[in-house]
Amino acid sequence: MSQNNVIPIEHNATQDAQKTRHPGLNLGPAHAHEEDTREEMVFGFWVFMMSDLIIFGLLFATYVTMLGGTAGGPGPSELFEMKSAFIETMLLLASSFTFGMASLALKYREDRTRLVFWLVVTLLLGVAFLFFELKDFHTMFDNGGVPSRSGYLSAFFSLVPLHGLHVTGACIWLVALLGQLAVYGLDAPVKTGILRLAILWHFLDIVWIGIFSLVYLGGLS
Amino acid sequence: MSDAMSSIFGRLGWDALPFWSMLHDHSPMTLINGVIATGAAGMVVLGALAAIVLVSWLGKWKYLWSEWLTSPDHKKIGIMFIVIALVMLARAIIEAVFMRAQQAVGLDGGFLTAEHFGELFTTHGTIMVFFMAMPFLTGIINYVMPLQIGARDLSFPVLNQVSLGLTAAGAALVMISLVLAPFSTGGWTGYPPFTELSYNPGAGVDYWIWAVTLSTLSSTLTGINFAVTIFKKRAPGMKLFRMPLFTWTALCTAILMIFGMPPLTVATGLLALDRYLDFHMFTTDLGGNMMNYVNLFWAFGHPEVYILILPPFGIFSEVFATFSGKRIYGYKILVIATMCIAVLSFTVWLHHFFTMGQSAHINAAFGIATMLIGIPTGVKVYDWMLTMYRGRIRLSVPMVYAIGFIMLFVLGGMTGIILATPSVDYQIHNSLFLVAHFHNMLIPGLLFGMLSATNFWFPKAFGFRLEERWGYRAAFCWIIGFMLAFFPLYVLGLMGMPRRSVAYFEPQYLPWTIMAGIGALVILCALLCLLLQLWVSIRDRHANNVFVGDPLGWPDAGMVGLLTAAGIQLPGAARDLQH
Amino acid sequence: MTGQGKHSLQRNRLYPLFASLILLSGCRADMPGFMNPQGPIAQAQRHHFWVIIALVMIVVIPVIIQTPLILWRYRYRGHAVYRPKWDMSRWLDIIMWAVPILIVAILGVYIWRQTHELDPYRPIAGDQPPLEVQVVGYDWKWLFIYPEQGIATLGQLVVPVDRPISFELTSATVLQSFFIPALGSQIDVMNRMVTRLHLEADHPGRFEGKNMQYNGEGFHRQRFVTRAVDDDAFNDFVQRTREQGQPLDRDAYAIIAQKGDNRDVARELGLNTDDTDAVIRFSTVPDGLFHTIMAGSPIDWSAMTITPPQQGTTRTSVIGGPSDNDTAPSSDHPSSSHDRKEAQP
Amino acid sequence: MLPEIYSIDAFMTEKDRGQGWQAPDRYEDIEMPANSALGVVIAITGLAMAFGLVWYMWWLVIAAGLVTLVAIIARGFVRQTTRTISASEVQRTHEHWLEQVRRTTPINRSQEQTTANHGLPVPPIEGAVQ
Repeated sequence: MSQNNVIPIEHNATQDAQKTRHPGLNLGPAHAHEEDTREEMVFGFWVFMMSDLIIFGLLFATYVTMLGGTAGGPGPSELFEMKSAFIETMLLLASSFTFGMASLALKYREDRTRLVFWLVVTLLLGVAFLFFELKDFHTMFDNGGVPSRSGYLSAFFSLVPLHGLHVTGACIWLVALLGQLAVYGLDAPVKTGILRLAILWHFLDIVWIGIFSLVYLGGLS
Repeated sequence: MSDAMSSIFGRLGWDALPFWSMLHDHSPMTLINGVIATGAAGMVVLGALAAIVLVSWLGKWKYLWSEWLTSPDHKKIGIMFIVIALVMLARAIIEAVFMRAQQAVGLDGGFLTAEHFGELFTTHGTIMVFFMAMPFLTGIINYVMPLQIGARDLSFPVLNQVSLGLTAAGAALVMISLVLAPFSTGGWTGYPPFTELSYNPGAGVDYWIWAVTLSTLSSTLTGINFAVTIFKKRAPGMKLFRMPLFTWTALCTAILMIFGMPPLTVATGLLALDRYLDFHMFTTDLGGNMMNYVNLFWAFGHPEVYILILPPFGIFSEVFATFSGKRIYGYKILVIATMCIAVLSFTVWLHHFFTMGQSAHINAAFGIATMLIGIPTGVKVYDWMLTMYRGRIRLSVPMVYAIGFIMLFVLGGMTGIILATPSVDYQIHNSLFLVAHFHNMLIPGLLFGMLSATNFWFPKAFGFRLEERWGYRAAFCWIIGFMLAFFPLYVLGLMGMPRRSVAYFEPQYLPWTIMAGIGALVILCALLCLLLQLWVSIRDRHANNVFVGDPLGWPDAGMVGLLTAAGIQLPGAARDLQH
Repeated sequence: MTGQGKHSLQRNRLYPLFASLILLSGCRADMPGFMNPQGPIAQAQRHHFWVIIALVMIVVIPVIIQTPLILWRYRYRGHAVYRPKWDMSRWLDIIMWAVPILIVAILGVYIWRQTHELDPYRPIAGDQPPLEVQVVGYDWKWLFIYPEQGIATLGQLVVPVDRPISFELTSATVLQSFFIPALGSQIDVMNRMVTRLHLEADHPGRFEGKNMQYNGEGFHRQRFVTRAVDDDAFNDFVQRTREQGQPLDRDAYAIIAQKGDNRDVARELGLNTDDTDAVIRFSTVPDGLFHTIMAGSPIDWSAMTITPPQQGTTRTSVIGGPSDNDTAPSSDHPSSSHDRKEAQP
Repeated sequence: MLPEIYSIDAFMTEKDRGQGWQAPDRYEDIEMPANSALGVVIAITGLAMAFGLVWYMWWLVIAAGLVTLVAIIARGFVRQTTRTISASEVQRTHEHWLEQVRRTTPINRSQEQTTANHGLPVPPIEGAVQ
């Protein structure tokens, strides 16, 4: 019968929040209130990341099935440049590290300048990554590596630039968060915003590791 | 000048108007099809104008804006989803009637052009899946689920608005395609390379791509929202295994949306890259491979059918229990069966293309995996029967739909097992047998579920009960119309009649297509009965007031203000009526 | 196959539920499709169809019969016992799970075997070597090339009775699905890929053939007649085609490659279009025409000789790669591993 | 105001015992999400962008894309995302509703489809022929 189980009784809100606190939310005890009110948002963002991961996973799978479809056009060995891919990897890894520093600065309530400093460094590294990636694409285009050339290149250009697009989005979000920080100070939405952006940033780092190993290293080996 | 025009209007020209070809070509076929297309376009334009005039005349713009369009209330968003679904349902049923009418006279000809028929089956399928079924079940879950788990709203109310907005935009795009034609003729599956630019250069496929993409984005966000809500916002003490069954199915559907929608986003996105930026993902030349599309599409498509069918399972669980005056039989078993179905639904996508030439091992493995889904589904059917067993069964309107569902759905399940057998599928794939099968799952399953839920929870939403006489008529028309319209298609499929064919040359088909055409008319009657039921219910609302509601969830003031002048305080609880 | 006897036995059992299907079996002689099979494959498929229905009925019939009984017995105001809190019975539960699991297990074994047995890629054993036919799907017609005979037809497929037919299929345009319901399985045809199909006719006659996968406005007209004839008649057909047909040359091919159905081709070729079957015969075909079409490379119109039979095309072998036709390995050649198309997620 | 759920069918059990529809000891303010125009904006820009893409009206695509981006960023700057319903209003509404329950005559299931049905049933009794 109806499982619509209703008995209006008071309950203890704090006790309940203790019980359901999500382990992924790592702001530390100093920010207990933010954790209680915002942990749903962070959990939701994790779920969104799962969904996004499916998209990348499918594009990876598609890329692998299209490896043979070069149609006589240039392949990985003609197009990829290990040096530049390595620089991009290092930039992105470094940016993940600096974002980690920013998270620590937030967690232990160090002064806001330090938080902003690390965030800005992260942003600069992200932009530098994008710059190198675009430069890479430009070189590829010059060498005949355009997506309309073959199924293989189409698969490449549907996977790698999507990651770049994500990084662009993350950078815009970072700028927006810095703006919010300037206007409202370090309030709860800004804190959880930084937390969610951190998840996205590290996620993009992991996806790039996948791209680097599978597309670049795999292609050149 | 023409440069300026083309930079403003792109490739949109006068020839996009549905009556344009009629002005230049006066052959009877062109005239008939032009008149039909123009009539449809006229209905869209007039409908939009009528809505604007009506709201202005009532002076309700401000009310509409602040109480509905910008409201984050899950109940109102749910109702708006259902309104979209009902409008689109009406359009797609009318299209179905045209198709069945065409085939009823389609021996060696008929009155529709092949092009027009192609647009009809494409829009019918696209609308029914993405703009009828999805909004309908999203709306019902939106309305009911937070109330069932004692949440004041969804976890992300504004995201919920965005989901609604994206679905509304997609539905509007499909509607616009009637006025500024054409729509795709590639079917709701949009298989390349037929949908590639080289074979289909017009705007039609692009309409399809973007409408579907908007819908999938909406559904992904909705899925996230529902899942987080169910995990995080349950009332204190409501453990997972104390959740109502409908909420359980909503959870499974939400999880399927999160994982099942991205493949379609990827598929349509890559097809768009092919068409817009000259990529070669699915083209025949330059190393493209259309089989990737087929895999991506059905990696979405199969979970999708369970996204569609699980919420009705939940609804029927509530309906059977309520109208048998009895607890649901085997609550835990039902939950486990639901979870089994949700998991298995990701392991069977290949059965949609047994005929593509993969090895017998793969075909057989996927055929068996498909049959495994039959086990938990069969168990659920028996659980519902045992719920009625030793009860006190009242044949209310929701119950009539439920009984129609249980009797017809097992037949659909049987034809599903037949289709899951690769050796037999080689005979009936792409035939009307397949069409009959999935309509057999989706009409008694999904649609009856949705209509049952509408009748069941309507008093809760609006504070008055739906009129029953027209409700019964609608339900019986649906059941009879369904049987008349789709059982003949099974026969036609066995005779080898392909789906999507505008005409045929075998006189043996004729009696069956005529019978199906009559069935379509009965379904049209069912639609009219539904409209009359709504009209009569609103007219007589004061006699059917429901005062007592359910304290779960905070009722927003003005909840039912649009339909009842009474300004009812708290929506009534339908299920409480039934004990 | 057990054929008629077993079939009618099952039919009686299913009568109350499948009135419409039975009605149909009543006029079966008149019925197109695999309910009136003309070859071993279609006959086996019909047999499977009824076996599966019989097995699934074990689950379906109780629902159909018991639901109305329960509705009546436990109706409101009835006098049957009322137990609103009864919600679990272990024994019923065990039966509920065990029966479907058992049925699916039986079905699983059955399906595994039958799927392999009826795999369209599996050659049919016979006294004679199979007849090779190459099929090319166009918008909206089918071209049949007989590589051993060096002839081709359009609009009509002529095959000898009681001799296995081995099809190699591809498409010159979009995805299509080749299907002769009375003989057996359908199979998808795709450009740049080859699929295989094995069928056999065991009765002489004329059977409908069609495309099952929508490919545009002429889709419903993409039909052909399959004529199963005895060996003499087949040889006669080959001889007449060689004598009366026209060569499949550049001009004729250009007409075929255009959009249009059989009749459009016949009209363009200056043939009589009153004949509804519109059979079009080609006396000679270019060498390796099928594989050049499949690979999308230019056709060598100078080599209009009789093609020797294709040897040993197994399912794993690579067909139609650049090495197969040195006539025109253009740079936009696809890599050619698409013969056996494995579906990948 | 939120109920405590201690079993499946908790509400039914309460009603069986005649303890359904209780007033809480204490009322609290509750927070509900505030109105937002973001959904409408996304609906319009989504439609405009899709329409522009279909007909190759690139200016429309770019403009709609920019508006979407700005709207989402702007939403991030909104801090007033909830509105509060005061405890007294909660109490007034809830008690009014309880009053409705008290005033409504419970009905037997045979009256479900009559105008006497105002949404309050007589609880089912084990084994009874109703």
